[in-house]
Amino acid sequence: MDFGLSEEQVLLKDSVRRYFEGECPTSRVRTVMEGSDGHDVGLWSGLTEMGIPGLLVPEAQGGSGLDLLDAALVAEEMGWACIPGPYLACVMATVGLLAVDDTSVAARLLSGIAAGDILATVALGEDGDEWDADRVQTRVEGGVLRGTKPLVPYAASADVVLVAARDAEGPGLWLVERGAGGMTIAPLEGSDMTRRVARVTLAETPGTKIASGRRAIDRARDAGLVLLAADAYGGAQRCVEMTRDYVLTREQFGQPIGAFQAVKHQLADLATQLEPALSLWWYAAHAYDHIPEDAARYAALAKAHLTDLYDRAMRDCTELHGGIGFTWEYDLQLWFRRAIFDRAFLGDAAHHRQRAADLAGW
Amino acid sequence: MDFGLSEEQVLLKDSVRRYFEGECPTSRVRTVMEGSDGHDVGLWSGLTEMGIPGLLVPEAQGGSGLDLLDAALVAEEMGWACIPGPYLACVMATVGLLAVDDTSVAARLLSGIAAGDILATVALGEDGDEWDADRVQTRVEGGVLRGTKPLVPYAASADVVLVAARDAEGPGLWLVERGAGGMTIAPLEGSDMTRRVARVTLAETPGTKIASGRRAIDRARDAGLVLLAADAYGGAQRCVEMTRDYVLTREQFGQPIGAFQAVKHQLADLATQLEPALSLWWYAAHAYDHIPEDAARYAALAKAHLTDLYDRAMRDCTELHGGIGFTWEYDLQLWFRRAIFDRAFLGDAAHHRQRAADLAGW
Amino acid sequence: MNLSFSPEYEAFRADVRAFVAEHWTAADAAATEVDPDSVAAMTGAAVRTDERAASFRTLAIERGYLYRHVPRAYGGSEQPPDPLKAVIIAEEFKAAKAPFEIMGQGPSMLVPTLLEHGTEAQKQRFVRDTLVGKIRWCQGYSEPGAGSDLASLRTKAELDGDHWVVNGQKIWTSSAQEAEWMFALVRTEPDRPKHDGITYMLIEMNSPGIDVRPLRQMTGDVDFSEVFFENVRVPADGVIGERGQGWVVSRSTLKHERALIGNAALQRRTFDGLLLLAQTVELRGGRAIDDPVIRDRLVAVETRLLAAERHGQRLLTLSARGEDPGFAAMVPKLYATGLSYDIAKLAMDVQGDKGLLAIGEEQAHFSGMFTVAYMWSLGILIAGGTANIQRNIIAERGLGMPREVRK
Amino acid sequence: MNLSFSPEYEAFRADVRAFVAEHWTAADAAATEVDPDSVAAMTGAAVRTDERAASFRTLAIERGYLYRHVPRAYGGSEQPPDPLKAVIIAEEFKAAKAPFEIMGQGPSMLVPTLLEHGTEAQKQRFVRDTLVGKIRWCQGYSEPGAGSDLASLRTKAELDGDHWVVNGQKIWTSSAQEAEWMFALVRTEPDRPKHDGITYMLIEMNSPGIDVRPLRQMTGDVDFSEVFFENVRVPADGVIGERGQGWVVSRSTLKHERALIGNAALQRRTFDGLLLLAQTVELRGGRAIDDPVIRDRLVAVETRLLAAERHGQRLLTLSARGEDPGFAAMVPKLYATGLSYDIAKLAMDVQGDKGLLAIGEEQAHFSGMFTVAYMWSLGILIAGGTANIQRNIIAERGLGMPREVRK
Repeated sequence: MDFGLSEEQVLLKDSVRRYFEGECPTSRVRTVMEGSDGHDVGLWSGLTEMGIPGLLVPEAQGGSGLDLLDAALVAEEMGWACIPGPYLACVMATVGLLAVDDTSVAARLLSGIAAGDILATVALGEDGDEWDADRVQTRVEGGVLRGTKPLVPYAASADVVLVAARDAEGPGLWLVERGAGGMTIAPLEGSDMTRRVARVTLAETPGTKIASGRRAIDRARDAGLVLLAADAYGGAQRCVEMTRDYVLTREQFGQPIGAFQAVKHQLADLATQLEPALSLWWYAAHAYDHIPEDAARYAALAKAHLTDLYDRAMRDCTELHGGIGFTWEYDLQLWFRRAIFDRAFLGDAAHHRQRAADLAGW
Repeated sequence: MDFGLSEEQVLLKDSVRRYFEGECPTSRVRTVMEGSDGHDVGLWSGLTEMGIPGLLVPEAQGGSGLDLLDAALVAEEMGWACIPGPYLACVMATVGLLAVDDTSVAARLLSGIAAGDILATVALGEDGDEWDADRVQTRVEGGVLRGTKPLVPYAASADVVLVAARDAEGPGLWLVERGAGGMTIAPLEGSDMTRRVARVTLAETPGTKIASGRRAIDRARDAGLVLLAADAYGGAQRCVEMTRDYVLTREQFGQPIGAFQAVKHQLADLATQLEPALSLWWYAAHAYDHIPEDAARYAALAKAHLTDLYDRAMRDCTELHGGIGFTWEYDLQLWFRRAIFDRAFLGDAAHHRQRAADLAGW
Repeated sequence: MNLSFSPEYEAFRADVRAFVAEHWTAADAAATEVDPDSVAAMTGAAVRTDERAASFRTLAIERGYLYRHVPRAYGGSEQPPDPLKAVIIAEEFKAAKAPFEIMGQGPSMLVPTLLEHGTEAQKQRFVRDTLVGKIRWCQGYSEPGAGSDLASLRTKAELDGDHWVVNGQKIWTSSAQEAEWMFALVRTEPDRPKHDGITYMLIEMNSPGIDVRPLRQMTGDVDFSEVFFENVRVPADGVIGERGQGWVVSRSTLKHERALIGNAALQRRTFDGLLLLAQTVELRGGRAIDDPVIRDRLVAVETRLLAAERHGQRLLTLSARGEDPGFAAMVPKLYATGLSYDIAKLAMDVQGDKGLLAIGEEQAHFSGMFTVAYMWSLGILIAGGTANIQRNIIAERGLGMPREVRK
Repeated sequence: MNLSFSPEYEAFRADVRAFVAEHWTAADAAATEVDPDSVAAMTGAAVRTDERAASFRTLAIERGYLYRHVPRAYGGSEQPPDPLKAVIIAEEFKAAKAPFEIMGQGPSMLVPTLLEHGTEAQKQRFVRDTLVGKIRWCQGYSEPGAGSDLASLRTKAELDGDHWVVNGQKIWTSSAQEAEWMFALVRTEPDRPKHDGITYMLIEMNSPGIDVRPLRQMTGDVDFSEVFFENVRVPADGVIGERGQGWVVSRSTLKHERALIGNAALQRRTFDGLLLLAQTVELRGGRAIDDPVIRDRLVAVETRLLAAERHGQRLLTLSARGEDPGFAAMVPKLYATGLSYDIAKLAMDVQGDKGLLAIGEEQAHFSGMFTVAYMWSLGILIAGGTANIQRNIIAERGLGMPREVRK
């Protein structure tokens, strides 16, 4: 019985944090935010050297064959450091590929992902906040796809898109290559420009079916939920720390504002709510790989709870900062935007709570 | 345009408050709580002398012909002073009678109510938290009633019970006299022993139909909702005041605990939420008599909001009192119990919010 | 209790309505239309100040409808206080989309201060032009080291002959780029502690030595600036009230500002937008408003909004009756700030996954206007004193609790 | 991360299970059954202390399963610290409904104090009998004027020959009526300020001059008393640690108490009851749990409970690894108190109108047991230091924020 990180996991977290501290201060984050595609190729190749895109790729395909917990620890650090880029898309696509029927195609793509040669993403959700595999409307007939995917992460940068769609047999996953005929990619502006999305329209677009049924779709979504929870935790912790440091420095009425009991209690309450939430997403990540009966439910619970807390943390931290926290130049707003993304992407908290109740058979 | 109390209303409130201060300290409240029927005849006859049971009774029947707002101001004072007795039942029955078809029967009863000779109550709700007139299951066939009314206020003391039931034409209101055949009254123990309830079983019980349709039932319920809101407001304000006084007296760490910023802010937040809520139930009461299109909706909103606030007030005030607030001897717990009643009786906050959304046609 | 107006007031309303109908035509109103989905509509920023509007305002002042508390000698319409008439005028002007009193910091904060503490010459010089928008003002209170705690101001002014020489920095100055003048608090007696030695000063913004640097906000817009002063010379008579008494002079204006922010009109506008949004957005095959959890939250915030609005009517009544509103007048701002946030947050959730789209993104619901509201709801938390300062005031002045123990 | 136990521990578990199966029969377990709907089950009050249970406990101590941190010389089983074994023992004993360590204030608060600060004679005299329930203890810390602020204690003891003479009053003393002894904090050096001059003293409850007056609680039950001392004589050797050092001696015990209250087991029990309630109660024609708003709230509180439980596993792991839990160990109590209230409040709402019925009323759902939980959730807010004191500690010791400025 050991509910804690291994030495290797602590090492992974530390090395990622050191890399971001050295290579990706918020000045670089802002540059990427302002760039056209939100994808810093240099940063990504540094991560590739560290083996990050291949964390979940089996060793046979050149990856590390690790667990979702390892990938989530990296997501936590990205949340902490506000790192831009297609990591979420990459992990969701990877676990989707690990769940497909056509293992030869998957093996080729996974090798490419681990090597940093292929950027993969997933197109799951549809208009109307529809993320459930059973409600996919994108149609496949005669080997071509027809439909719209309104929020596809890093579609404009991706080499391949794994598309949730349905044919006569029901839902499944199709592989669509970059530049496929009839595929239109319209990049969207999001509040959070560190995680880009695009509206992808498929009009008679050729694709290859790689998975039947909903399992690959569900696995990709559940992994995304856990990663968003981890990102939210990292981000919220960072904001609590920034705020603590700020209120210890900022003086009003002759003392640091952090000496006022009201300020102390607001931060104490926030930190108290956050601390046990760490164990919640740890468990969700662990269950994803090792405790199948808890995997989907805890992914939903963790996403709902952590993104609620992230929202609350941003409210309280912005208030405690006063005016400076509301400025563009001060970095707090970068996390505020990230909290908006984490909360909205893949469906909101109340929806996942309802799913969790259903999954429990209540 | 005058959204405030008239001089007469201020006078009414003041005289009721003085009466309770003089005649009904919490020692008397506790005696009544421990009594068998929760009805202090002496107190009630004092109120009758002041014209309280007849406030809403037309002048022709010996009452004052006032508005629900006047009755609600009395309810606020009862909430403030934690007054036991059948006032809520009396008002609900009165407005029910004002809405009936058979005005001769109503006139007789209303005269009796105003004179203090008749104690009337209403039996509306049914098992399963059913308070809606359209869902009444109690049946009337051949002039006799069959059904169960699980929470009838002061049924054991009442001379007449107005029963919501249905016959072939649909829902309506029936008059059942004390001691009617087949009527069993089982007094129940409630958390709040200042407002008694009983489970009333009707087995082939004779009754007289006095209203067809749901209007009389709805009017009685809506009046009850407004009165509960007013009671909650009075009670919550009293608890804030008690707590303010307590924290200014109680010393810890060498100063009154009310000097700690956290304590100050908890009370300030509470008082800030309560203050505008006064205007909400004032308006609900005013709309009940004068703005029909807002009456039902505001009654629901006021009941939901004020009983939510009462609950919160009790939580915060108990916490701020520390151990003493948790004792039987200290009076705070009397209001705690009253808050439980106000919240649960006639259906809970979320239910009334849902009704309010429906009534708005959303 | 009577929510209708007496015949006397109804007659007054008819007069106002007739006046507006005559002088502000349907064509004028149409030219004032703001796209209801626009960011301007959300933040209430659309106020006309052109010539057509100015001439209408002049007529309305003559008629006694605008700036009723300001003497005619200084450009107001000098009417006896009557909160009900004031409400009727505001309602009728709003219904006709006619130009109303300019709500900026000049008319609502500086003018009352001038009327109370200014010299005759100062009143003549500034009030009239401020009321009709010819002189625009910005407020110079906050400094990097003095936000809630104005007593810690460091911007200083030293007398040099017949001029003050100002050095220092202000922050969170709204409209600093457009304003012709600033009213500011500066320290003139550096050896006196805290509140003492602060002077209320009028500074022309085109004076040499002033540097205005815009502050970009979280929303991406610029509504505030930093203003730097380097040896800025201000004539000696540019002081309101006594030298060193600026703290007292400034306190009346702060009250005005708070009343402004505490008004529930902004929350009403956001809520109405939210309601429309919830009825429009489709989530998982149904209208968002039919989702029971959203529906419950929607009614819960609406209830608080209705309470705030009715509370405003109660305050108005107290004012009309000439009664002291006491505690009731202290709570609207703190109440409204929490409500603003909860309305805006719900609007974010109602949008489902599309809530992540940016302000101005056309794929977003209502062009992402609710993201502006969401971010602004945090700005409101901060403006006019943080919520914690409000809680202190309510506890100490409202509930009679002990003042802070300080070092 | 590995949530299963290693073979070594699984072997240990098998041993424990075999031991329990041999010595605590199905008949014993059946005799321990508590009506799951009862108030006793809700508050966890049902603990067997009869002869049969005592003999089982003695065997379990001999085998090394109970009181593992207490030396054999004083009646414990003196095992090397191993949090995982401790968890396995607790799980197996619980599954078999076998008597476990007595959780009262004697074993969990006094015994650690005695072991750390007591004389050899004191340890011999008290520890063993306390562990098996032969001596029951109550705690004499709180006073009417000293709740959170123990430094303000006024109950005093003066040396008179070879006895202390105690005068004063304690309050919120649980089990004062049953207890044979009290461990108390009393002031022995009245001229020394605050924390100084407080002594940790053992007082026999049948001493002349002690008057125990039960305090009835909001729930109607009596779990606490006031205890009055009038010239109560205590032998001079009835002091733990040095005279005047009671503050230091007492601090270790408070830590134990907080850990106890922060444990999520009570919240789990209430939540499981709530879930059953929500699946059972019919509201407006459907199960309460099918009401989407209730369903949402139910999952929201369950999530917080699951987080608390997983957090407990994380703390256990840190403890098993010998790592400093740091901040993580400071939050469970504050976290659990808010959660308790929200679970209980939801349970009140789930009952609909029947939530107004009293504890013990047979028409109430589950005999009104959730009203007990609701009222107790407020009691828990208060017990072991109010939430505000917890927040101070977390902010100051956990987040490194400045200490309170005090007069």
